[in-house]
Amino acid sequence: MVLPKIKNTDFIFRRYNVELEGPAIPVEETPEVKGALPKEEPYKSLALAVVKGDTDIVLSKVKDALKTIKPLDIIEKGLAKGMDAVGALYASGTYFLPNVMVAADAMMAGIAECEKALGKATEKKGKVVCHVAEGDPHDIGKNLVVMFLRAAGYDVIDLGRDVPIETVVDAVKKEKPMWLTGTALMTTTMSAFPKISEKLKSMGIDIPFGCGGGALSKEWVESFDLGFFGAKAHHAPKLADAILKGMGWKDLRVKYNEVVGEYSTGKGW
Amino acid sequence: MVLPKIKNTDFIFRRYNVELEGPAIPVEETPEVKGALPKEEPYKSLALAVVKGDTDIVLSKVKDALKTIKPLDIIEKGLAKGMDAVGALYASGTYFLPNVMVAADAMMAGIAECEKALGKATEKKGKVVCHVAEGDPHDIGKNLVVMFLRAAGYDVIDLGRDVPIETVVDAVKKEKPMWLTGTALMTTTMSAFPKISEKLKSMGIDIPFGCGGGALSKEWVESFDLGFFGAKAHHAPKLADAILKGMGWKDLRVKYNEVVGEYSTGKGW
Amino acid sequence: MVKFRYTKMAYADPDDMVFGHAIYPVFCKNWNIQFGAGYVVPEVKVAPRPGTGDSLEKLKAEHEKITRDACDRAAAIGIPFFMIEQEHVFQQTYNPKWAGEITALQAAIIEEYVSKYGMKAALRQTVGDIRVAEKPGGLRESLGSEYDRRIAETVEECCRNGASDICMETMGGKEVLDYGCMRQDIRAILFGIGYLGSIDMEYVWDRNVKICSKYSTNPGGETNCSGANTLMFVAGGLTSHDFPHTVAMMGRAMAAARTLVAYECGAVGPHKDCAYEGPIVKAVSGRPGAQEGKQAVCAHGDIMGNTIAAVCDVWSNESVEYHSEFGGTTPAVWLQATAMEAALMNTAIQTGQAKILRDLYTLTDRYRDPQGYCLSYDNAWRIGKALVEYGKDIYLRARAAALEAGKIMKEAHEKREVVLTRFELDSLERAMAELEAMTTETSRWVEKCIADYKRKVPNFKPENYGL
Amino acid sequence: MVKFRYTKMAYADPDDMVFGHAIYPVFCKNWNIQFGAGYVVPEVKVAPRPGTGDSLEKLKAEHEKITRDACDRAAAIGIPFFMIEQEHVFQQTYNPKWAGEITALQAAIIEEYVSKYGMKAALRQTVGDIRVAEKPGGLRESLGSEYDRRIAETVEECCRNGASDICMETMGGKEVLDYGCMRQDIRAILFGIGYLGSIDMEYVWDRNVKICSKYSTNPGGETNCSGANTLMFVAGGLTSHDFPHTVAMMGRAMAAARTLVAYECGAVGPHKDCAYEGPIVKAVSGRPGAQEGKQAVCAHGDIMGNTIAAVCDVWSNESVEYHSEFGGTTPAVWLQATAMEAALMNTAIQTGQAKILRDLYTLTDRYRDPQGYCLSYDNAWRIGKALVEYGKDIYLRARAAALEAGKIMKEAHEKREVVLTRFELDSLERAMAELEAMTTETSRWVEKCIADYKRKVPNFKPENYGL
Ligand code: B12
Ligand code: B12
Repeated sequence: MVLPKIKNTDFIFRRYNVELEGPAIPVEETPEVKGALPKEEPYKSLALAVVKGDTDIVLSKVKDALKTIKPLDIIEKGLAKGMDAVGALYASGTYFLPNVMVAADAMMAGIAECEKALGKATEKKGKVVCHVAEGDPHDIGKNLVVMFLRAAGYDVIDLGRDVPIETVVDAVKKEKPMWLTGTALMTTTMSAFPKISEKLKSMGIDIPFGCGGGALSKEWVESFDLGFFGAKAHHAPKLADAILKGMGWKDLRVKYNEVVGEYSTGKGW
Repeated sequence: MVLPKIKNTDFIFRRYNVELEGPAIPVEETPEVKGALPKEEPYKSLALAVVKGDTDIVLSKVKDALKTIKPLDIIEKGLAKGMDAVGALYASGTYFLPNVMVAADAMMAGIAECEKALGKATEKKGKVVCHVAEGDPHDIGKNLVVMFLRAAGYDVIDLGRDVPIETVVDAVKKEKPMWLTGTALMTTTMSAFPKISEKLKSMGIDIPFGCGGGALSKEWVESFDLGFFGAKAHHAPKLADAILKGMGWKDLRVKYNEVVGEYSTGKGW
Repeated sequence: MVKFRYTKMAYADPDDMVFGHAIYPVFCKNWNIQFGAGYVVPEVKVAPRPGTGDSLEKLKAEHEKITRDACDRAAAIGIPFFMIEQEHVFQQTYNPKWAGEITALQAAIIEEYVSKYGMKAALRQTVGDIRVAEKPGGLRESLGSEYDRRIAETVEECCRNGASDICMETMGGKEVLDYGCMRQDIRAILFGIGYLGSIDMEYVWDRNVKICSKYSTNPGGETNCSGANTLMFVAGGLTSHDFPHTVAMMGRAMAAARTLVAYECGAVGPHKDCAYEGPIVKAVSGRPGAQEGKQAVCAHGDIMGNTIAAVCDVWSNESVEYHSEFGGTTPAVWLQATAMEAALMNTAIQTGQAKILRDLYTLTDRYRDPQGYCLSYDNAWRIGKALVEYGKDIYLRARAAALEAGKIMKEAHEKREVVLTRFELDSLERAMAELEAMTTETSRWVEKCIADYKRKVPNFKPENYGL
Repeated sequence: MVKFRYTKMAYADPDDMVFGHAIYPVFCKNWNIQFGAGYVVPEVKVAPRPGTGDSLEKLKAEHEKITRDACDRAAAIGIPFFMIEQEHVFQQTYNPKWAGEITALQAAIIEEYVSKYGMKAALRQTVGDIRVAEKPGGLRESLGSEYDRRIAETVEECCRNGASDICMETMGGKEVLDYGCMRQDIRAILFGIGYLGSIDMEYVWDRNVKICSKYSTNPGGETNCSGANTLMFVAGGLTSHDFPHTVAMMGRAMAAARTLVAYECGAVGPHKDCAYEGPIVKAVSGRPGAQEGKQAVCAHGDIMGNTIAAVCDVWSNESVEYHSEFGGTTPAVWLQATAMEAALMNTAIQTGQAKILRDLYTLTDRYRDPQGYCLSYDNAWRIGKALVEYGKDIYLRARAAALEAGKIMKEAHEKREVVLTRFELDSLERAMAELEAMTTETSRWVEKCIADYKRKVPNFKPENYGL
């Protein structure tokens, strides 16, 4: 370095994250967790293990609980509450994506254990088909959508990436999902979406088609029927809930911010 | 300046204009002028006076010529030929805009003199209505279009700037021009054009509507009927000639580059 | 009325001029920001999309996006201070109520971010000059101009609803300038910019300053967009063939004489970003200025985009339409662009290297084009110096500035520092000769101009200027 | 096969590194341009619009516009040299004939301008890595991958039709990296980027170098877009909550180990612009590199956009979609943006101030974020130094690079130069501890990774890597 130290960096940048994110407090003591966690045991410990994303503890606690409690209760009153808390922690900025991811993994492991005891899969809230457009290898956004939906109790058919139009349409025909999502990050792959919409319409299928990904814009997605723009992956559960309650793609175009509870352009980063 | 001289500016920029624009030669000796100028007098001198943009000489030569020659011949065989040469000089980059402008002024003065002798206005090639969109004060582009068209022998109704939609539509109804042009430089004023197009269509008027100006793009202009995108003001005469020959707005959308003889996005500067 | 005329240079030595510092820094009533106080403030400006001017609701929604996206990005990359400028579209100025509501909305969003993150910020409202010379009432309220009346009301609405400062790009003299621009008529250019422009500035800014003072809103300043920018724009790039860059530069020099009038009426700066005459104005006035260049490529081509940064206090993107890019929406993208450059300048200040970076900026485009050469701060200072010699006379000072610019360009050519093309040189010499031949008796010159241009320019109405 | 492994630093002293200069400059077969030879070359990259991939005709028309608009602007503002990069869309790489025709068209347009104006130019073709691990044949032609076969053909078509150089952004290890990215699993990240990535690089680049040499086309180089950029992108801005910037930086350090493999196979540089690992790679290899930052805001947010310019040889806008702005179409606008910055750097070189400007760039974002801190050339050099100590082992060298980056960040935090958030610090410490705890016996480590990730990552197929 030929240059001297900087006298005052405040005139160059400010690390707002450092300024905002106060001291570390244990997650148990955050208002989000306090608000969402069940009071009684073993639900409380079960939920907390999910919050902490500790699969081993979740598994051992679930096995323990299964001796006395119904599998569905374990899921609904325990594991799911933990995941609710995780959602709140993510929304408030206390939790970060990987925390959510490992919590979801832990919860899924717990649910699988319960399902083993039940002898069958638990009932999911609804079915969603997710995919990345043909020719497009960018699947992180889609993977996040899938993860958030699964964590929220939805049954997700993940078609993967680089998925031909026909495959998507066939899956919708066969699976009859309540919602179809598409992700595209390239200007040259996104054109698959209006084509999918056309095919579905011609088959008389009127399903909300949530489209997201770097290359897309709200305006563009709204240029074809069925389409509504998805800004952030963590919006997916709220969107799914709204669809479950009967909202259609036309409503979602207008009420998006209301439904997801925040403003986001879904552009950049 | 605390810094020293630059060793070699070739690594920073290059003045391509200086590198390209060779030594000054008198316009008379350029191939453009040699090619376009009439051989006989007084046409040759008349044309050359236009090329040089000298209104006084043009006027005196026209007055002189009118003693022996028919006004229309003076215009067609003399003044207009000079303007042809000017067009060629501009196209080849020898002439600059102000040269064209003063040449056009000179020619117009000459024509006015001839018309005085004729006792009436000369017949024009065709009628064009030009305007700048409502709320938009940017009129230089439009003024250039008007100038180029007039210099090329068209009758131009110049509605000015900040022109309400109704005024434009009424003018088209009343004047029955072969062509309508619109200029808009602001994103918020350009929306007048599709509205004008709608009104004209609803009245059964199918006229090419050439739209140009900083804010517009080819794609946008082609999103409404009648519209075709105008890239550069000096394209106007060639476009008018094409319209005169029967080209409609649909053809002009496709054959624009062919008609004007160059590639231009019409964006920037 | 002007409160004074500039007859002395604020900077005794051009070398004292440097970005981020002005002799008279400016403080804003809200959000704790200062201009010219030792740091360069990045600015972002975004135009609403087509169709959004159709209703107040649409226009508000658009401005909400613009403001929020910019603030969001400021937080995301740690921008310590910034200015959002909103250049009014026609509908906004035409409907004072719209302007007020939109200003209030933007101010509320900025307030939300400031209180969360503690950044410094400013909200500039640039009211549109919607007056049209040829319409009833022309430029003056007193002549019955409905447009002018609304402008004044809009200025007031913006002040009342939270604007940090008010700017304008007035149109006075534009009709004559346009004529001169198309015909390369240097006298028309001088009359349009230097004389009519300055008269109209006085009319508009005297009023603006009065309105602003009622609300402690800063009267910012001007730009000669309608004159010098039009010339620069028509002059275009090196390969353009529409107007000589040398004469465009002479117009630019005249523009400095005109832009100063806002300050002479009591405006405090920073003047508007598109005032490329800024370095001259700063040399004379010592007031902070906004500039645009390298990071305003979205808005227009520019062949002095580094040079013009040398002595700026606000660094702007000029203007971009609201839309999405891979990297975010345009308010985010372009605030980031200007903020990154401002950060570089602020680093130079904090490490004591400001003058080195200033000179690097300057040298980068200094020899690329005669305009950059003249607007290099040292030459800009010279033009300012020539101007203040005749500071009390709006005609003579504009003429002196133009002549000095011409002299600088000729010297550059002779020294082979900026080799001119035949067209550039011929035009320059012709313009110089014409300027030199003009009478120095102002009243005689003005009379002649009025008589001539009344005939040649249909829209020119002397009464618009109280003449 | 790699031809050698880096076990020594090309630069003995980090202070010798500066933009525009590389120890091994690169010459291009066409249009007289050089990289790293004493000047910084601006680059522009524009993506075709939606729908234009539908047919070869449409795609050609789009590329004609992109190329012509860029060349036009170069002439208009006097850009002395530039590179146009075309990143293939799926259709282009998938159809080798398309790639060939488009390359030929672009080369012809550049030729037209070069012969008119005499500028220096280059045409980079970045072939898309369209391989998909989970599809038949996976990553390898030998396993029956149709996609891989087409990639090789496309590389050849581009060489044959006039590309100055060939680049790629290969995907090897991506499936495991993605898993690691989502769960912040540092071992998966190391295995994905450092190990699998490096193996796949060798496969691809050995072939690329052979094809290129047939046509005297330069094999350029790589970027770890699929790994380190994904991490950086998901990590986002200061206010993002998706991935710790500290761990993203450790991934970036590993990426250097991987990106070097292209050179070890015979590529010559400049590597691709989005390789933010560039300063490390340059310190080790001495080869020129492309970078993007402050003028790539169109493509993505960036919190080290100045710092990353410090030692670049090519300066890029990353990528923008073709569309119009007020200032021109995007190829014109963004070439101008990068060219103006490159001109500033070249001015610094010509005036002997290159190191000052380098340090100003560096300091601007050095303390803004741990990533910028580590990629400051002096720290980047340190990471390189740690890397070459284990240069012969692709696992150990990537691990060493990551550990050194971790160490640098901890020091920064302790010195209060970059104060970390709890999340950043916790994550960093956890990752460091995990890395330190790993066995240094490569084969044992690899075995364990294979076993684990085969189970956890459905798409991970060891045979794709010859494992
Ligand atoms: C000069 C200028 C002005 C001057 C105009 C002077 C005049 N006589 O026209 C003045 C100062 C008046 C002005 C004012 C304003 N301006 Co203004 N202005 C410009 C500038 C710098 C150059 C425009 C110009 O003259 N170009 C040169 C001419 C020749 O180009 P042109 O008209 O486009 O014509 C060319 C082609 O388009 C073509 N063409 C045009 N029409 C046609 C038709 C046909 C048939 C054909 C074939 C070709 C063709 O021919 C020409 C080339 O050969 C632009 C910058 C830019 N990037 O465009 C901003 C710009 C247009 N202005 C802008 C703004 C915001 C304003 C203001 C609103 C600012 C304010 N708030 O005060 C005000 C207007 C106030 C109001 N009334 O509402 C913005 C518009 C943003 C938006 N929302 O879309 C721009 C884009 C600047 C920016 N980047 O912010 N401006
Ligand atoms: C990482 C990356 C890659 C990685 C992808 C790894 C992976 N596993 O996905 C790799 C290296 C593989 C890659 C490759 C390429 N890439 Co890439 N890549 C990127 C980058 C840097 C980040 C993308 C990313 O992961 N973002 C993070 C995720 C989380 O965002 P996301 O998917 O958009 O999802 C978010 C939202 O959109 C939303 N969302 C998404 N879907 C949905 C759906 C619903 C319902 C909802 C509610 C929300 C939602 O949720 C997420 C946020 O919470 C971008 C840059 C950019 N600006 O986007 C370029 C980018 C997308 N890539 C680009 C290019 C060109 C390529 C290549 C073609 C380059 C080449 N020639 O080699 C290749 C592809 C080759 C091929 N097969 O054709 C260009 C695309 C340009 C264009 N034409 O449009 C970009 C824009 C970069 C640029 N500026 O040039 N790339």
